Amino acid sequence: MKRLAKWRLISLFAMLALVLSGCGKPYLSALNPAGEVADTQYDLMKLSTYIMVGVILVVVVIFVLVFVRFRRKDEKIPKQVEGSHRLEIIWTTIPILLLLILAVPTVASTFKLADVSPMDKKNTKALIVNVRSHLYWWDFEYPGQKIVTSQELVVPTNEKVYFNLKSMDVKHSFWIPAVGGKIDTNTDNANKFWLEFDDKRANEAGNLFYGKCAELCGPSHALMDFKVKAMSRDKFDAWVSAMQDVKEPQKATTASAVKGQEIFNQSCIGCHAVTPANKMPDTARVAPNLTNFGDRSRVAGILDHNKEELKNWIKNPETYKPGNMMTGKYGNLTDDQIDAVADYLMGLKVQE
Amino acid sequence: MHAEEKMTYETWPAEPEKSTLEAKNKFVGFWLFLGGETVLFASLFATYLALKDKVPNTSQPLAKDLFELPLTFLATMLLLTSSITSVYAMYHMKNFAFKKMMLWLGVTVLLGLGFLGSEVYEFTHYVHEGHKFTSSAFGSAFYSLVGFHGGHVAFGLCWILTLMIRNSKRGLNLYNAPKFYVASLYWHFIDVVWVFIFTVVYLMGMVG
Amino acid sequence: MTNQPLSSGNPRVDLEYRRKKSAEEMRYQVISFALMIFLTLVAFAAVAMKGFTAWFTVPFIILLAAVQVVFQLFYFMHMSHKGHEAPTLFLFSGLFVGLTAILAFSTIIWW
Amino acid sequence: MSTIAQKKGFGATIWDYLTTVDHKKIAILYFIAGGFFFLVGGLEAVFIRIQLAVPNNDFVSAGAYNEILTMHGTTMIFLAAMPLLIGFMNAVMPLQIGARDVAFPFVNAVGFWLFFFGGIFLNLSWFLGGAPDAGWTSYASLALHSKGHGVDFYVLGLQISGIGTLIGGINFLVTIINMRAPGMTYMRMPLFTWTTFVASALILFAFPPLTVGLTLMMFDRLFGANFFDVTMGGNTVIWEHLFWIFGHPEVYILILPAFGIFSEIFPIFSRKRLFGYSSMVFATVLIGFLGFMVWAHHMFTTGLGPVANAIFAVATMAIGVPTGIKIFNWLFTMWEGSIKFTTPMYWAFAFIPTFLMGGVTGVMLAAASADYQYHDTYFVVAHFHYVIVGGVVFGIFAGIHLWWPKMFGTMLNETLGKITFWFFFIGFHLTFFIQHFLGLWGMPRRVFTYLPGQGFETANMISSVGAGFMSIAVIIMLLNVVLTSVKNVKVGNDPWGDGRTLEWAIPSPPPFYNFKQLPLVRGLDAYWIEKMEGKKGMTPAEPLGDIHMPNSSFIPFVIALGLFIAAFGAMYHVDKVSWALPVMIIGLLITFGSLFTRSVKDDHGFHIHKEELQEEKGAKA
Ligand code: HEA
Ligand code: HEA
Ligand code: HEC
Ligand code: CUA
Ligand SMILES: [Cu+2]
Repeated sequence: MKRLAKWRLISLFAMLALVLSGCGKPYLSALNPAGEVADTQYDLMKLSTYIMVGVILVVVVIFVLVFVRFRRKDEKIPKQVEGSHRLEIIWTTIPILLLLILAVPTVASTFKLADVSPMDKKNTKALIVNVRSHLYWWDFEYPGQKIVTSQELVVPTNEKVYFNLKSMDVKHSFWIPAVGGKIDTNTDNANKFWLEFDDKRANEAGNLFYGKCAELCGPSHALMDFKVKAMSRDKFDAWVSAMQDVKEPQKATTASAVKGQEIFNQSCIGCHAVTPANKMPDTARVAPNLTNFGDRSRVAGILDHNKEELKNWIKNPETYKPGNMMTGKYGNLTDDQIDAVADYLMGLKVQE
Repeated sequence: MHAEEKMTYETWPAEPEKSTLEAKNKFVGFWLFLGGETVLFASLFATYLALKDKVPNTSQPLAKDLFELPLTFLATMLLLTSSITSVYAMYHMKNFAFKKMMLWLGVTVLLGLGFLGSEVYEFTHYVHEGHKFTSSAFGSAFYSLVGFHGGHVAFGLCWILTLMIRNSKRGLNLYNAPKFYVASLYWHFIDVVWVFIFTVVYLMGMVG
Repeated sequence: MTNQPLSSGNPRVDLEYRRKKSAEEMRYQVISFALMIFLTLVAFAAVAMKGFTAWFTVPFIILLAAVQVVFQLFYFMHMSHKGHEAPTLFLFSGLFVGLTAILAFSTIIWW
Repeated sequence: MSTIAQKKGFGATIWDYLTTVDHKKIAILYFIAGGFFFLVGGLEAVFIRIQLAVPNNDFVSAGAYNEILTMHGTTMIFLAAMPLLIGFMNAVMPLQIGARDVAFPFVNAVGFWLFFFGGIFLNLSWFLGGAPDAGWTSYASLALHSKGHGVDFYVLGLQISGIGTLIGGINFLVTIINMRAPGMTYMRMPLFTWTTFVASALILFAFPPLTVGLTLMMFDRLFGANFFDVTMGGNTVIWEHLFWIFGHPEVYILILPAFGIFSEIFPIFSRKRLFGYSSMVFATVLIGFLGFMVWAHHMFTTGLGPVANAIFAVATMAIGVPTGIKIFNWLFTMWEGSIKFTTPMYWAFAFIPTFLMGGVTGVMLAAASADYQYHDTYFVVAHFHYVIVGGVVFGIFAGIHLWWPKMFGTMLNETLGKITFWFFFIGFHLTFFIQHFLGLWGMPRRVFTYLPGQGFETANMISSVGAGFMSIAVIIMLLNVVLTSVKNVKVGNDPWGDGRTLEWAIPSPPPFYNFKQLPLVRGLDAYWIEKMEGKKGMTPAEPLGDIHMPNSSFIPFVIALGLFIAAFGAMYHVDKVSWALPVMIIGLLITFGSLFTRSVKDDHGFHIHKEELQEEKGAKA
């Protein structure tokens, strides 16, 4: 009985080891670090894992010895040992030493990751992004570039990007596992931190990282995903100027899209902006900015980016994101109208 | 030993509050409770300090606009004095002088009532100035901390009064002596908290 | 579990001794009360005289409050008497926990 | 006495339990209620695992999932684990120190009924418009945003049961301080008593911050206050601090008594005294102390700044040291011992590697900058189930098997016990080991579903299968309880044969006055010492005399009932319904009225006379 269970356990762990060698998806997994912050954290994770495996080994060796050697064989009463000072000193000091080995890099990296001093310098060249979290969607403002986008963060690689994060309703948490640990977006005041996106490893991950909300924030907390497009500085600059060029809402081209734009201007524009300028304060931006909606890779952060899914979303957002803030705010649209709006929205692109 | 046995001055023990197992338990248990209350009040103090002067708009009064020395001083004197009077009561309790004990407890209750009265007056005054429980985080924190203390005072008064009425005919015995003692401990603790309230809330509030 | 404190065998002597003891203690308590009132007056005065900076006044009045509370605890609540080991331990532990919380709330709740 | 109880009718037995102030019966009440809530919480866990077994599942809706999740955490921590442990404290600690009851039997009953009514109140939310859905941590911004009365149920229910726990804690402390048998010095107390002592102290200091936090939340939600409303100057981080100042010590409130149980089991079944007794005591106290200085490790990502994060990180790691001392002392208790693998020993033995894994991942979490990755992911879920289930639940199972004969006079079936163990053990590791990796692969916790294609499918399925195994184990365990109660084979004082502490020196179940004569304690493991000298029982420390016992009372039930009623009034008060305020006032009047009755009506208890005790002696032998 006991043997059997042991074997089962061993084979189970062997199987797990196989699964683990996968390390998860490169665009999502913290075990596939793709930037300086994630690297630092990964190193610390590895260091602590080694220490812990060491500790576990020591305990398990004693444990197994106890198991095989000291089972009851006769009715003798063993010697009643009170304790041992030497042993006690050993198992007090060694853990202290191990913890010191862990504590030093922990403290060092904690300070390193919290260093946002370039943000506060006047006329800083550093790229700053103001992240505003809303119930189930993300707003990204580039104050230096004077543009706003939503749901998909666009960043240059191989440089530090600084973030200024705040929530507009309830607490959320901003997390891009492959690029670095999370930080909460509080309702009270802004948090700051930085991330760095490594060019080569971004490429390997398909230049599209998955981001998640990591703080319970209501029914659709599970669906509050966002995406990160990491690109070289040149491409990023090109994107910025393409965005900045959109001064007026883009004109629809096809007939259907023209009709869609009309409907949009009636029903939707009250909440959704289609120009990127950050003229409004963050509190007034109540819905995702759709300027470059056609360039996105997901609808509402979770659905595949195609016209069908877009139509589904507009038709009934509630089925896809329970409790979202769009449901019921724009009257009833007929299927034709929805089709037209979808045509319009799919055409909103700033890049070729 | 039977707790309700009639005692005389001669048989009355030196520490009537700890002379039976029940009494000892009550004594230790109540002190532990005060340890917990310390944390309770500390949490309220901490909250108050974090929310002091946090108001939604500038039209609302801040600590330095609200508090006034004379009223706080009056309240403080009333409560501090009630502390020494309850010490007197316990002094007479230990000397098996029931009447005197009751007298001093009575004085304590009166002083406590005076304190409560001044607090009620103060609160209504603030409400008129726009400093309400619901008007700001500052208001919520202020009334919670000071009001919670006031609630303790009120509870303490009821407690002492109940004890006095219940035992007015019976005189002292080893069953009720610990009760009186514990109630007086409670009263002192309320005083201790007040010392911090007048310092941290009122005086520091006026300093700015 | 019976009354056995301070017994010399002779009840009369005991009683007198006890009487004197508690009278003496009462005297101490009156003195400490006077001191407490005095400390309170000083604290109020420090605030009433607008001359000092807050950097001086605040720590000063907190110190006064702390001293006063020591009087309360040790004289009025008899915490220095024997038989108060557990109360002392637990009161100070509570104070420790409470002060940690206050420290945290006045430093790392930062806005 | 026990024979008299058996002859009573069903109604009389119920009344007996409703009015009891006997710590052993209160313990049984705690077991019944805590066990019931464990099943409820377990069922909720099973729902969680069913929902997460496959991606995009719609077994439950998003909103319902959050309710289940919240209630699972809240129920398990406050209404299952803690009450079950308090049950052990009630059942065993007074016996271990040689006391006839706890210091305040009446208050003990009040504590139970408050916990019970608080728990019932919380769970009634399921039927009255929806359960709380803001997580067991109920962070303020979400809690204030939450519609309906769910969070109000959380706030009021926990407040009521929290008061019960608090007075329970004070009661145990006083019992241990004042009521130890002659010769039972602090350093001769069994470790379970020590951990009860320290855990009770933690309760005493940890619950007030929770009380305050809940009060502020109640004021905000029900009475228009603005503690957490940012637009009115409020601050949500205050809640986080208050909650965790309570919340971290809480996890040690859970684990320390479990450590105590294991510290009884290893010596008994190794036939060896506890290795390093004084360092075990020291480590227990140190863990309790450090437990109050680390709470912010739950808030590393809140943005407290690097200084605070670094300080709390290092302080947190420090707790690994005293815990390590304990682990090694247990191992060396068994070293050169004569180990018998009974069911309690199975659980205790398996606890060591299991808890160890949870402990070391705890230290990994303590590394603040790395915790930015782990925080709020399944890695944390794995960590705390390893320590809570692998530590606390294993401890509870171990304790139940160990002390069942003492409490009920009959043994649980060993074979069924071992089957339970294997199912639970395997299921447990299946469920939670893989969750470490889910977290690292990027799966946040508290998600009602996950999308396909992110690599989470297989692992979640494995995890859900494991939960199935655990369910089977729990059902077998229930079966065991039923079967053995039906058989009811009576056992003697020391059914395991190797009992060391005082509880094994008296009959199983003990008479309602526990000790006819208080025993004289001559050292650590008092009963063992006597046995080794060839004696049958303890040497009495006093001549046979009258025993003073407290009267039963229905007042404790009424006190708690009053608050239960008042809570409804307070909650519906915001809906502006006309009956709310009167109901609240009536409830409070009931509570304070019964308190008043209690304080003016003298209750001196009764005496069992010497003669009766002598008679019983004849009857028993
Ligand atoms: C019984 C409950 C219990 C116990 C005992 C512990 C024990 C520990 N916990 Fe855990 N913890 C929880 C219950 C518990 N925890 C819960 C419920 C949560 C989540 C709450 C929520 O968010 O919902 C949590 C979350 C949690 C976090 C926050 C994670 C996050 O949300 O980001 C952290 C971070 O530091 C942490 C750390 C620790 C540490 C360091 C210990 C230590 O006490 C462990 C010490 C033990 C050992 C280390 C093993 C034995 C030691 C040796 C063999 C010696 C040698 C060892 C070394 C040198 C390392 N825990
Ligand atoms: C004491 C504490 C405790 C215990 C024992 C458990 C036990 C279990 N827990 Fe839980 N858990 C928590 C405390 C606990 N948990 C906390 C605090 C949270 C965080 C909540 C939050 O985020 O707010 C959490 C969260 C949590 C999650 C994460 C959910 C999420 O983040 O979305 C999961 C997921 O797998 C989970 C699973 C389980 C499982 C499978 C068990 C199993 O061990 C359960 C085993 C028990 C059974 C299987 C019982 C079976 C019962 C029956 C079969 C009924 C039979 C009925 C009758 C006969 C009437 N728990
Ligand atoms: C209350 C204001 C409001 C109105 C009116 C509104 N929306 Fe939305 N919309 C939102 C919000 C809020 C979201 C984000 C939902 C989420 O992800 O939780 C959203 C999301 C979207 C998205 C997905 C955005 C993305 O970046 O992936 C699209 C597309 C969209 N809305 C289209 C429309 C259309 C078309 C209309 C009009 C017919 C409309 N919305 C009307 C509030 C509104
Ligand atoms: Cu936003 Cu979770
Ligand atoms: Cu913790």
